Amino acid sequence: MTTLLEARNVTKVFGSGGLFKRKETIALENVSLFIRESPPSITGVVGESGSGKTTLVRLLLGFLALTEGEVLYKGRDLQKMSRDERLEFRREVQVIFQDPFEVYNPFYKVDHVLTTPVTKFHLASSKSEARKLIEHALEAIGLQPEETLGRYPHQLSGGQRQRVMVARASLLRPRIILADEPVSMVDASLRATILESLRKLSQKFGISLLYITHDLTTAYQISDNIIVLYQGSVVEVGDAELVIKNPQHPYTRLLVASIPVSDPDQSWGQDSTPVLVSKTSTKLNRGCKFVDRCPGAMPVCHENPPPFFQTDGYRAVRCYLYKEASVIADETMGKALDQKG
Amino acid sequence: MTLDYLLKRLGFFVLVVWAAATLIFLLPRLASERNPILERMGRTAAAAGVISEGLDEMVKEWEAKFGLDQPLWRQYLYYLRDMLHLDFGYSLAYYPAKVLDQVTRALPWTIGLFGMATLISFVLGSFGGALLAWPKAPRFLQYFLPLFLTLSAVPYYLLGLVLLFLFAFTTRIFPLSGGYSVAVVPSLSFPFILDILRHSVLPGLAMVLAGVGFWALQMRGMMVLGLEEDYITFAEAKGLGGKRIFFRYALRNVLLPQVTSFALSLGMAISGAILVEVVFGYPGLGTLLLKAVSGFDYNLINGVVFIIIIIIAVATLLVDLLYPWLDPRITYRRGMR
Amino acid sequence: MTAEVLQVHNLRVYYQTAVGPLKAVDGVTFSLKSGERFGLVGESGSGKSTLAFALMRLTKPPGCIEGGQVLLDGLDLIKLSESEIRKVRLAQIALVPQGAMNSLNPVMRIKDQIIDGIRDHLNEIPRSALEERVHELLKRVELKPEVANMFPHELSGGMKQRVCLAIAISLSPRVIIADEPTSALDVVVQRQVMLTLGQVQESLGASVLLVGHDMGLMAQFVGRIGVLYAGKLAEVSSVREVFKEPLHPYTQLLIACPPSLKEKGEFKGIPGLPPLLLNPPSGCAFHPRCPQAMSRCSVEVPSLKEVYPGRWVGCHLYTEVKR
Amino acid sequence: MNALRKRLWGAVAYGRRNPKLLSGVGLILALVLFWSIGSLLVSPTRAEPLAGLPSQSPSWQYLLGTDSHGRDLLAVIMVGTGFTLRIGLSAGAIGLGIGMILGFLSGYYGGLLDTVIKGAADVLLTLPLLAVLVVVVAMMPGVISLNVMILVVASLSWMLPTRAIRAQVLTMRERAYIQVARLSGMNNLEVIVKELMPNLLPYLAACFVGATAGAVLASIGLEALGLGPQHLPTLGMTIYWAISYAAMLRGMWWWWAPPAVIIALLFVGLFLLTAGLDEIANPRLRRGM
Repeated sequence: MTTLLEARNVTKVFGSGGLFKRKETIALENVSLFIRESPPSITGVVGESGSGKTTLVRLLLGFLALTEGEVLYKGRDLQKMSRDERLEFRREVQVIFQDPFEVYNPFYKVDHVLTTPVTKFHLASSKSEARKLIEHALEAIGLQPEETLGRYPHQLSGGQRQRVMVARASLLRPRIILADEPVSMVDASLRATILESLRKLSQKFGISLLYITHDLTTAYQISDNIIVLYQGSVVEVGDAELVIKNPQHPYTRLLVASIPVSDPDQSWGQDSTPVLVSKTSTKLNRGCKFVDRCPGAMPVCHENPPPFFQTDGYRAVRCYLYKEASVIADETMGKALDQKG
Repeated sequence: MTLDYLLKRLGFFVLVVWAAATLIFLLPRLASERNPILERMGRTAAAAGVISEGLDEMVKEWEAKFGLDQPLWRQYLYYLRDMLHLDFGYSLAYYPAKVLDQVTRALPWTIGLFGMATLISFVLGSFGGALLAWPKAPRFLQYFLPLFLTLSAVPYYLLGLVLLFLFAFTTRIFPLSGGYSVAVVPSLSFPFILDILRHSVLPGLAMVLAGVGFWALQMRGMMVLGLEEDYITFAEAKGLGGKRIFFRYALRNVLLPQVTSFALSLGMAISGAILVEVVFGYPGLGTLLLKAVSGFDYNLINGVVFIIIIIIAVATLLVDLLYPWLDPRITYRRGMR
Repeated sequence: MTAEVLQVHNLRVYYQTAVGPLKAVDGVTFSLKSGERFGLVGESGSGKSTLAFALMRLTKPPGCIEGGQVLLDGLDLIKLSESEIRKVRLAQIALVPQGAMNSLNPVMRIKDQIIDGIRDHLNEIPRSALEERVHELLKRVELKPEVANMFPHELSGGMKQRVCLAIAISLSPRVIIADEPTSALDVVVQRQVMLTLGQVQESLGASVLLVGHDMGLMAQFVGRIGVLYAGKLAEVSSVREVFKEPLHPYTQLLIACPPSLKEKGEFKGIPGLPPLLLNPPSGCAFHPRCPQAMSRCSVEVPSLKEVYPGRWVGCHLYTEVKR
Repeated sequence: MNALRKRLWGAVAYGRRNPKLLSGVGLILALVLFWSIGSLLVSPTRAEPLAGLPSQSPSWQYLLGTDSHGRDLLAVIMVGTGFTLRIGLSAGAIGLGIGMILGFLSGYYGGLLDTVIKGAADVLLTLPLLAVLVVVVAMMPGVISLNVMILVVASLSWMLPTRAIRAQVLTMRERAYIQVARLSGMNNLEVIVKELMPNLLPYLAACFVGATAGAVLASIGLEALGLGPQHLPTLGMTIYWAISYAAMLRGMWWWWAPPAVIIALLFVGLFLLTAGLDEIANPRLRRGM
């Protein structure tokens, strides 16, 4: 069992502020994850805004320095890679970003995002070969090269733009694609097409996916495993079926219950969680981060942050409701799940 | 957190004054290996004739303190200490007058004229500029726009020349130069104040005309963007009256960046004011500076420039202190990512 | 049969562009019953927000209301003068905006923003009465009274949207237009805000027009639904019937689209691309993407007709019900 | 050839939509022509003292009259326009160059470097630059030459470009397309040159014009205080002489008015250029015009 990408107890604190007190925001705290080399897997990372999703992506790409912990690619620390290793890493780990417009430099035609990696990573020996490669990648994703190439990004629709990015990722034959909310800014009717092409890409070329989203439904549809983030911490992790069909952490339960179901006969139910007074909870949290909103909070929840309890074979939950189960260490969280495969 | 902001601004104030003093000290010395001030002072003293005795003594005193035998850092420390005490020494051209006395005599004129003109042009310009961007404002305002555009581009003192020619030389409505008439005895009487006002109309107008255009343009640009904000649309959906939306929603928010750029532009504005004073022979710091320059009076130049810098730094500080009162977010903004 | 509060007849809103008019809303007709929740769903560019804004006469240049009627209790809003429509806004027809994040004035306290609207519609109310009203309104949207003295930047997104809701109901309007009120919020907060909106609406007896793109949200919130495609209504019907048996091919595909939590399956999308409104397809705007398109569809624009009682469809597959 | 013509027509068509840019370019070009044609037709020696009779009002012999020293004022403003343009453009170019380097370093790399550069620019920006320059120039040993003037003015004209470029780079740096570029294997230099620069072109042009205007303003201001190149007939020095020889009181409007008009035209031209470039860089501003 070889690891491809691994995060160990990753913590990121953003500091800012004044002369007297530094204001610190904990974006991520003790997050671990694990993507094995084969077979390819799809891992869903679910969290609401402010849960640290985007920070996680940027850390995994080495765009941000860690505060604590380490990110390893093929066993090598991201921060200590040699030039060649870094170039390899750059090619093998690709991203699909959320905003399908922002990813295009408005100065260039769409071709720019496709030709640059081809030249930089020497994927083709001639111009015509490069062109053929690009056309092939576009066609594989269901785009017509003659309708796509030679245009400026604003001349394409959001769905087309995002698919070009999928084509770009496939061009590089990466080992991992980090998909950071790839469909949240695309119309519902086009979402399906993009997600389907991502899934096909994963199967066809053996590419592992890290699907980062706020949308539990699509995460459930596409993922093998799901990681639920709340305010920078993993609260529940496990097999997608288990986490969605039988959520254990109160936050995951709330999340699942909040999704409006496309069925007028199935009620949304009544609300039981309190509305907070202000956006910043003033007191320093010592215990569980969810305690303020948790309907089942116990005294112990205010005292100490809960560890991970392994409740099923393929699932762990950070909640004292399951204190009967065995505790597992944070950094083994990813591996604990992996035993399934 | 507001205290934090306050201290930061105060720190910036000190930094600005220190940087200015250091630049003034360092730049001329970088240009030449010798001590140019001392050299020129000596030359002036030699040429001064009648009053050379006092000057000679001064040069010696200078030499003792700033002489070339002293290391640069010590010269610098002496210099900083003197600046801190506003001790600029004696005027070379008007010996035995002290520089500080000369400067304090000119100071009220500049502060009065520059302060009033800047305030008037900022208020008028900002309001006018906001109206220019407001769709429901009277149409005729739009005709002023090209005029403002042109005026804002032209330096103050050129406008001053034209005004002087039209209203003082050709039509003789206003006096040609000076801060008050020679025939009038300075006193705190109504005729004297009227005389002062009459003398400051043209230089003031020169600054206001050019300034109004500048501020109007800035404000108009920001207002155009500001009117696209969601809270303007929501205010309209609330069925609010046009006046309330204009003042409380649109203008109020756009004022924030406008005040920021006001603080940034003060330095530019006073540079213009100095030259306007020169054109009108107005008895403020600008005219004093011209005199100092033409008389090679280095102590006086030093003193005037340093005081001008302090005026601007203080004014900027005051505007900065106004800001938290205008913007409730100021104390939180830094905490955001 | 309950009375119809809001009747929209053949409303058209065009944007003037350099290459001709862009027909964002092109002949839309529907009505809102008293106390009803009506959903207007469409993809981006379908004209749903343009329509919502036109109902309150908030259309801004280069947009322009080209024609049609918006009758609020029989009063045609399109014909009102600028000052008359201003009085109607908030008092009769109120907006819950989309971008709650930026819809509040950042330099004004919450209470002043609530009071502003009340004061500009009613004459001379003592300050104490206004403050009391503010507290009452905040309570209704489940916010603590402390919020009154706060500034928008001190509130979370959900709280801001509740404040917008409080402003919208401050004069007990007949109609509340909620323009994608939760699109910027997380699902948990979305549910809470929508539940509050529902409660408030019921206690006021107002009608709600919910504009959005999320079929799930529509299923949970509204009673009737109008499906907008390329500036025209494709289908209007009760939400139950639409989900049980969608008539228009576009609606059929739209309902099949969203994946559910029940079972994993293939992702289904709608083939093709949304039409460009500047250069819409001839005939039915949906025909290039329609799996059931006939030759007639590319020539003739289908009109919205009642094919079953209470069910209106704009599609050549159906014929008008004879009564 | 065809492509060139197409491009030319494109530029003309754009000029119609952006009349400010067009008239700005026109004004500046007119001044350049005035200088270059003028120096062909009129000998620069006529701009020197005692080239003609002193204090003559405009006539056929002296189209714009002469000053108290017998300089032919038409020749003076022709030569002077050239000097002023040279000072402005050179100092503007130097200022922009420094600003670009510092702005990119500061915005792209951030950290301590950013703090220092931004701090320095902010502090210097609030200073009344003319006053600082007065001290520097007044204490310079020897006669001031044109090149010294350029260097002195340029040394304090980099702050605005630095700030503007830094701000732009900062907003762009976070854009997703920069991350895509890095994921496509580009290094920092390539990202700056290939991804950032093209989008900054209108800003850089606006910065250059702004720095030029600032440099002209500062140089003419110094000259008007008598701190310019004393032996050269620059526009500012002419105004200085006019003021110190009381041209206004003596009714010699032809002494101060022509240089004032040229300076005004120059500033209006530069201003229109900036406004026109702003519209390219920030199209949202065009509305409401």
